[in-house]
Amino acid sequence: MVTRSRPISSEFLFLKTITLFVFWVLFSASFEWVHLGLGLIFSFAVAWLNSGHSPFVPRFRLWLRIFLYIPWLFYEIIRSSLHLSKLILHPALPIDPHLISVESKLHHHAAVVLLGNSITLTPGTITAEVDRNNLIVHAIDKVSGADIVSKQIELKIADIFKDEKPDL
Amino acid sequence: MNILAIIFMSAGLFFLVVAAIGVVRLPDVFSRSHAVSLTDSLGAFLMLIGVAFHEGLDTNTLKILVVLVLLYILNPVIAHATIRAALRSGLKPWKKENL
Amino acid sequence: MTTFFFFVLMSLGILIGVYLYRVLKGPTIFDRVLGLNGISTKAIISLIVIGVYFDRVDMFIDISTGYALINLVGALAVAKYLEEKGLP
Amino acid sequence: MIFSYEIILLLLLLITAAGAIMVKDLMSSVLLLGSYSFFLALVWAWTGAVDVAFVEAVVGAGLATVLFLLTLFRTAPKDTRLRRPLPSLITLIVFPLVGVLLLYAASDLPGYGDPNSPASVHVSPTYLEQSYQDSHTLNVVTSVLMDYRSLDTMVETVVIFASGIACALLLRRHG
Repeated sequence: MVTRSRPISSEFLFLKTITLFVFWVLFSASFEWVHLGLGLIFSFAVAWLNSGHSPFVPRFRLWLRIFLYIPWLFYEIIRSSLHLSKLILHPALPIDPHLISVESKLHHHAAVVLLGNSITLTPGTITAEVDRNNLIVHAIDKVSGADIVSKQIELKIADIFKDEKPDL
Repeated sequence: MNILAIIFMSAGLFFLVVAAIGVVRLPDVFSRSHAVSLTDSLGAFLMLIGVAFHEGLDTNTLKILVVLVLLYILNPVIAHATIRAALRSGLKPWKKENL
Repeated sequence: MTTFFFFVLMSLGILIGVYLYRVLKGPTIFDRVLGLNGISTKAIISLIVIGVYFDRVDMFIDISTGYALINLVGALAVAKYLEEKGLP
Repeated sequence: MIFSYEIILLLLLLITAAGAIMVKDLMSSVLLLGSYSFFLALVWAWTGAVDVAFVEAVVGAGLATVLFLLTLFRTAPKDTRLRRPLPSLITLIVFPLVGVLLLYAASDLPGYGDPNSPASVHVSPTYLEQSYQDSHTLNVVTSVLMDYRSLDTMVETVVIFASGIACALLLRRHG
């Protein structure tokens, strides 16, 4: 029998079922009742089996802010991608790899996940290790490292999560 | 539409070529993973956007966008997992002084 | 347009060759893993471009999605394995 | 023009296959086999066999890699190093000879996509025309596999199921 460490949150279960069902419809691309019903049953079963992991359900306001955050992140990605391309194509290869230890002031699991992912997504820096809110970041040169040290991304994320209850 | 597709795909190809050059030139795993996972996924992103422009608006384009989002979510996860494994198994990052 | 797609396919093939050099040579095992990851990204793009080239994207797009998902499972398994076993 | 992409893919296949044999430890060999499956899937996709490409991608590149890794995980670290003896003289003579013979035989095969070849005039048209009326399945490959050859497929599935259970029993965690 399945043993759970956390109780099932019905909201999370609902969200997961809907997401899986959307995927099902997208891949089967058929709208007969049998297929839709089977898809609903299977997505509910899969969601129920896996619903013990995260109780975190983002509210609507948070979704909106995250969607506003993504274009900014994308701009950053392109900017630092060009920087990294310049480094790679430079004949002398002026790189200076080093590890940075960052302690963030975020008090939310999802916020730390978002921070780590954003740091990894921006070329030039990769999150190598996460331990609660300490991150070890590998940066390829001083310019990329300066973005992390100046905590620009962290401030943005702290702004997104300012209304949430801290759980870390 | 086709002009736009060609522009996007050429840009994607440029980033992919840069990533390949980086894989050969850079000195160790940590710096290579910057090239592989990140420049590479930007290249893939631009390329798939080009394909989507060429296809026009229908179900297939939607699926291409799903692949694109999947690539962009999965690539950093894989890069992080690999780098963490490398760091934990005791590999030291390459330093400039070691030249 | 078809010529352009063929050109893209050829360049992707050559790029895969470059990554294969890293997989074959790679001083450490992690280089090989990274090379494999790069190859799989190229393979996903190549599949979609092959689909466009043959004008049958609907058949090829499902494979590439499956590829992307399975690739994640494989890469995470490799990373987990290396994390527990250390350098060979 | 249509063949030049194939040539690149086949070259890559050859290099990977050779590398998987030559490489020093089993872990790298497993990774090389994974990339071999990627290329093979690309070749299948390029020749139009989408279903085979899908199976190759999912089973060859994904599941086989994970299963090999699980096996390596349970074995001792000294077993993963390889020491290969050099191939004997007979191997070096016979294998290229067989390859040349096969290539010679392949020159008699009908051309790729030839509508007059025996394979496409004998029973294939019947299947293609009647599979939808017979089985109401949109995919012809599926209807051939699951309806016309269902007994064959059933026994195949039993074999795969048995081997799957055997793998699960061997690989499960003790305690």
